[in-house]
Amino acid sequence: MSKKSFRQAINEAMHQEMERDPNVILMGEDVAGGMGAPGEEDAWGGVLGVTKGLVGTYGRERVLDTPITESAFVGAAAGSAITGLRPIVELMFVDFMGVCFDQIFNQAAKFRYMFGGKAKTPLVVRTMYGAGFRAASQHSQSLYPVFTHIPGLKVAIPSSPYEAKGLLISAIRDDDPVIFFENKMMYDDEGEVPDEAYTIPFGEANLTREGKDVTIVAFGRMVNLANQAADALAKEGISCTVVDPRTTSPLDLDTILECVEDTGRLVVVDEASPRCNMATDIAAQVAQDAFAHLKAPVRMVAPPHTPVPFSPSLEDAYLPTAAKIQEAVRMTMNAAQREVA
Amino acid sequence: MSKKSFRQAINEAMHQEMERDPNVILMGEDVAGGMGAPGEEDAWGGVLGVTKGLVGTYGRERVLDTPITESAFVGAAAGSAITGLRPIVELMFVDFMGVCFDQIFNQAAKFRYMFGGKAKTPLVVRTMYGAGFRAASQHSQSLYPVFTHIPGLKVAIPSSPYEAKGLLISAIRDDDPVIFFENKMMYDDEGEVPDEAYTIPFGEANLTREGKDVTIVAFGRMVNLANQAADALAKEGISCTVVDPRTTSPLDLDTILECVEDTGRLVVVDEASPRCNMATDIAAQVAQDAFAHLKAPVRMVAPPHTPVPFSPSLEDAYLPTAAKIQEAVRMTMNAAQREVA
Amino acid sequence: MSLQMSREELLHTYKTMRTIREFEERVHTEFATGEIPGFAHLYAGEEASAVGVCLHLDEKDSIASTHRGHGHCIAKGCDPKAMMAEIYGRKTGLCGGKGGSMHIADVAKGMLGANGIVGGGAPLACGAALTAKTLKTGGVAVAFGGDGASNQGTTAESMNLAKVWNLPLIFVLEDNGYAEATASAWSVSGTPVKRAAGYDMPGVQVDGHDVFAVAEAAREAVERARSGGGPSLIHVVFSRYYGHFEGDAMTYREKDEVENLRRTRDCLNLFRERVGEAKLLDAGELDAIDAEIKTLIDEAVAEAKAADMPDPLRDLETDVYVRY
Amino acid sequence: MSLQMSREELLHTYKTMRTIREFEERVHTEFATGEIPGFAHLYAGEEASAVGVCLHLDEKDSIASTHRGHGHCIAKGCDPKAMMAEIYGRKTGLCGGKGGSMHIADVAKGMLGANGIVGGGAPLACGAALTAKTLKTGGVAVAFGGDGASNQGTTAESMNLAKVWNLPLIFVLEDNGYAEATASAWSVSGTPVKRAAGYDMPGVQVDGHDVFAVAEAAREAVERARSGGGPSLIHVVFSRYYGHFEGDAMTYREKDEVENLRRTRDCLNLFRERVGEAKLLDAGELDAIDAEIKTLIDEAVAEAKAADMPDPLRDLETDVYVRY
Ligand SMILES: Cc1ncc(C[n+]2csc(CCOP(=O)(O)OP(=O)(O)O)c2C)c(N)n1
Ligand SMILES: Cc1ncc(C[n+]2csc(CCOP(=O)(O)OP(=O)(O)O)c2C)c(N)n1
Ligand SMILES: [Mg+2]
Ligand SMILES: [Mg+2]
Repeated sequence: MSKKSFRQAINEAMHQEMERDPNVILMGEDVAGGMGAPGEEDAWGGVLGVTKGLVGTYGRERVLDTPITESAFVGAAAGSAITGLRPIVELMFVDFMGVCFDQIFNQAAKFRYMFGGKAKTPLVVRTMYGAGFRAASQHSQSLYPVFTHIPGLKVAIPSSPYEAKGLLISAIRDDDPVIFFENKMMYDDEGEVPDEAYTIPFGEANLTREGKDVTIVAFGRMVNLANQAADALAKEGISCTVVDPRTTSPLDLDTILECVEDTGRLVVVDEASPRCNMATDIAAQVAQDAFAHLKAPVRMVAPPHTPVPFSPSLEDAYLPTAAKIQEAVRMTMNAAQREVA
Repeated sequence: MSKKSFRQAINEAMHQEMERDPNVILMGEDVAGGMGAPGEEDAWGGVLGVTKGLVGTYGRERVLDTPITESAFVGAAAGSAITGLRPIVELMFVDFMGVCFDQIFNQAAKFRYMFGGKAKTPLVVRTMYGAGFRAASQHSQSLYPVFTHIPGLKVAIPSSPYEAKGLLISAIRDDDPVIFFENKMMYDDEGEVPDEAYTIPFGEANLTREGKDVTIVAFGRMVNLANQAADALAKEGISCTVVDPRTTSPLDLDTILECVEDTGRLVVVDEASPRCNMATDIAAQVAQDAFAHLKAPVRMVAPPHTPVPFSPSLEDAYLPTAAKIQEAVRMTMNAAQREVA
Repeated sequence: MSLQMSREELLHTYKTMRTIREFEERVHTEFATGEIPGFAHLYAGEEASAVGVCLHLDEKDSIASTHRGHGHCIAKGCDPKAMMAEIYGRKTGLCGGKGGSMHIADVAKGMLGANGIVGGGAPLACGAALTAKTLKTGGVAVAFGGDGASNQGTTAESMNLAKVWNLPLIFVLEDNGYAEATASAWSVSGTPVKRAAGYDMPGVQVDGHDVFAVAEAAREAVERARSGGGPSLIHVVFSRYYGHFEGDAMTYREKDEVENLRRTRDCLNLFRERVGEAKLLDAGELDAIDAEIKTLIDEAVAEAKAADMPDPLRDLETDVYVRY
Repeated sequence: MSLQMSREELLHTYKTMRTIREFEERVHTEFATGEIPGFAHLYAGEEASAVGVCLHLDEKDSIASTHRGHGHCIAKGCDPKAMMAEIYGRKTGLCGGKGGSMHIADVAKGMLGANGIVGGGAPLACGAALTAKTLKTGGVAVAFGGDGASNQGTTAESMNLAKVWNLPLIFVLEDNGYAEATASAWSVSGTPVKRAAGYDMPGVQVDGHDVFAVAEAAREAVERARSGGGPSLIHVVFSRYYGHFEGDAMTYREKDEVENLRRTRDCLNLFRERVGEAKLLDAGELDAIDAEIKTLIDEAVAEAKAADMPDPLRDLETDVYVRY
């Protein structure tokens, strides 16, 4: 156990799994870096340095730079997965899914079903999401609701370095296609991470706070904001449970329902655009399955229905914050309450 | 006014708008048909005959066949829209969005915002959706939740020939990009359709039934099933309001909330995959904004979280039906009810 | 073009082409009865391509196919009975009835699936070739695609990727003159062979009615791929006998186009003529194959019709994930 | 290559190249102070391409650009002050601060946007060309794209579409040797000119440090397009002076690669030498332009820094739709 950054945790997961299983390969734009260039071999290690050092250990046969052709190489990853490899493919920004979505959602996601169960597709797509980076509309989206919508995909969103390493190792060992969402604002976040390999199972939510008044469900970077909000609210005498589902597909709905049964109130925090997002997904399922336990209206915290703006003044206003979460929690506490059994 | 099929209604809308405005053009694979082939000119008029006859009237300069390169021609439509044309582009099956989504969601949808309001993009993407056609996993998806999720897009889903004509004319005259979803099972459905051009405004829901016990919200082909269910339920003494929002973006949430305030119960019927879909979107917003009026849990009717199967026995079981809607309505009626103001 | 095939190869070639033809003709007639659900895109007339190429492949090799995939499936060794059952949507189908005509696959045999997305297969074939290269299996991969698919961005990207990664891959561009109702003469600017040259990739055009020509070109390309020489392209030119899909009235074609083709350029007839002239096989042997295949397909249809549909309660929600 | 430019064109060319250079050098130094938010991909070293091409365009013509778009914007007539304000995220920016460096656009000027998606612009340029053709405006469109973008499927699809539709379109492939840290020598198999030939499209390679060479090739391609002769490709070969984006340490390049280039192949120096040798403009005139531009960019930065940020309450949710 030692302090590691989110970036290091992810890097370490790949290192250890590539060492453990020779069928694990890594590909993507500049994941090694420097192909055909005069300069040093391991020039980049990914645009934000997440794959740094892997090519030095595993060589260019297993750490493959690619041309900028996401359809071809994401599809190649899918094709290699059904023929015996266990590829990790880096789709740099999830915003780029628009040029290769077919290979993910019509091919990789559906092989097993279309082929009557006679294929497995152990594919991991690592990708960056999230706003706050001043990267504007085409490099700041969250988009995990789109992948969560698609049957056949699994979707993991780590909320800390510890979660990142354990979930990524699970993803690599998983026999189904997994889309692994890394919040680009978190790469330098530090936390305790075991040195050895470990897995965190998919579909098992983590409770980062336990309280009795309100259940807050949040994903990825929003978990930290939810924790901050919970800490601040505790000082006001409002006690919150914070649920990090870890994976949106599969979703540990049971744990969420149990928490709502205990607290009677739900706030869902989502960094994705507000329509058909994870906040609506969870709020709706709770309103269907735990209605009798709800004392107050569910509340959703999400950005407005706009593209992500560039200007810092706008982007800061765009994103959910701990203050907005606190406000939502207070609203559920102040709403007309209803008696429950 | 005369009886027309859904197909004819859509065809007529395009005819009349192309006549009215010389800047309206149409493009897509075989929307005319027969390019370079020895046979007759208007060979196809689209794979299901929806654009038949248009090339005869407006010529190949305004009715453009394309190679099978959706990124290029959907993008070309977007580029032509910001430079002065009003293109209608046919993306044959919405399942094919995976090869051209970037041009829709990162380009067309975001121009106006990214360019600070200094562009307009009067683009219509007509596309087929829906299961029941025995067309299997890659030709049967609904996917409108994915488009609804994207700020900058509008999404229309007509539920009858009358709706189709009016909504399509509105879409063509709209200055924003509109994704127009046609359920492929409905092309031969008939209904009364005015001969002259007319518009149906976006964001104004239509109440096809008014009742006092349960509000059923449904889209596209599901509206008909909801109506059938409502008729059957009426015989059991359960009185339903059926809401057809017509457009999912913009969404007429106000009307839905008003209906729920009246009935106190909500069932949402969605043909799209169950996670992060329109059913969750609406159920969640109602649970947030009309919670005090809900007498019973919201209920969602949607397919299971699987790709669309090919075999008729499976596909029939996959789809929502009037019977399933009735069952959901009965569940809300039988659930522990709660007093509301 | 020489007839460099062993007797065994000759028999295999004829029998496989005949199986495809019989299969497709029968799907055509059965489709007309309304009993087959959904779409069917028939490969009749194009048999020489699938068979001439797959002749050089074994189970360690992979192919990615198209919406017009029945021929590729049969040529790669899929069981025609299980295929027919799949097309009928039966539980006994190769994909348990979940895939249907457009998604027949048998990964264990290296058949990575028909594909409902035009251009969808080429990247997958790159992946199969990458597996072969990485695991040093000695295998190669083939990406089948139509003239329409040749314009799709995935095809271009895959050609570059295959070249840059030096993959053991063969692009087989099946140019049957049309993509739906659009002529390839219009939709494909330049030529496929010149496009391959744009990527420094060897390319050759062959007469797709002549299985010997296809087989010869494929032999060269497969050998190049197996020996580390990288990807190649084969532009196969021929025609489809039926409409784009069953139900297409083909108003865009010359009235007697297909009739003429059947008469003068049919791959099975040409094969018979060539092996007859060269006295390699005699007509009796071939007739016997024809009879055998007819029986096989009769049985396939009968068994498919008799088989159970999948059970919605048991089968609808399985096979989505290995574990969820 | 001849120097077929009027005196006015020569001055315009130099001034525009100098504006871009000064703009980019200044963004480079300002970026280092940490005051500029987000990414910046600089065009310094590549000025001859944008300027040599746009010399032949006017406001009825359109261009689609890339993530490295500042040069294209300036060459197409965007206001450098409004651009600078945009890069600083100010309300006075060309896009009101909503777009930033990667999305600068001025549709009224025919500048259809920088683009954050590699390969994203080519289809849009097809659309602009289609508008010109359909409305018979006499306009043409240009699709700028990098060596990296040249592999992207959208580029290939657009080349075919432009050819098949016979669009008035010019593909300008700006090959600066790298896509991020990957050399074009590795990632681009074959050559762009041969790829164009694959689509039966005229293609030519030019030295991108020589604005006269670029302008000459562009003149021919634009004339071809305007006169109904369809699309062309120009493969411009040169280098970028800075990293892929600001902050890139460029470990993948030779230590003195950029220094050498600046000394021997700088487009502004070469221009000065050429017009000096040919006695077309004198150094004093050019120095005066340099001084004028320096002032302009100083003002642009000062004004940008002084300008207001957009107001979250008022500006965040506007401009998503014309009407919603
Ligand atoms: C991405 C995509 N676009 C369009 C279609 C619809 N479609 C199916 S087959 C076909 C024609 C394909 O032509 P070609 O590649 O020449 O193959 P052929 O049918 O001639 O065998 C089209 C347009 C599709 N399935 N996928
Ligand atoms: C679809 C997509 N893939 C990847 C990226 C990330 N990216 C931005 S610029 C770039 C390199 C582009 O290289 P090139 O086209 O040669 O342009 P240059 O940067 O050299 O001007 C990459 C990979 C992107 N923006 N979009
Ligand atoms: Mg074809
Ligand atoms: Mg470059």
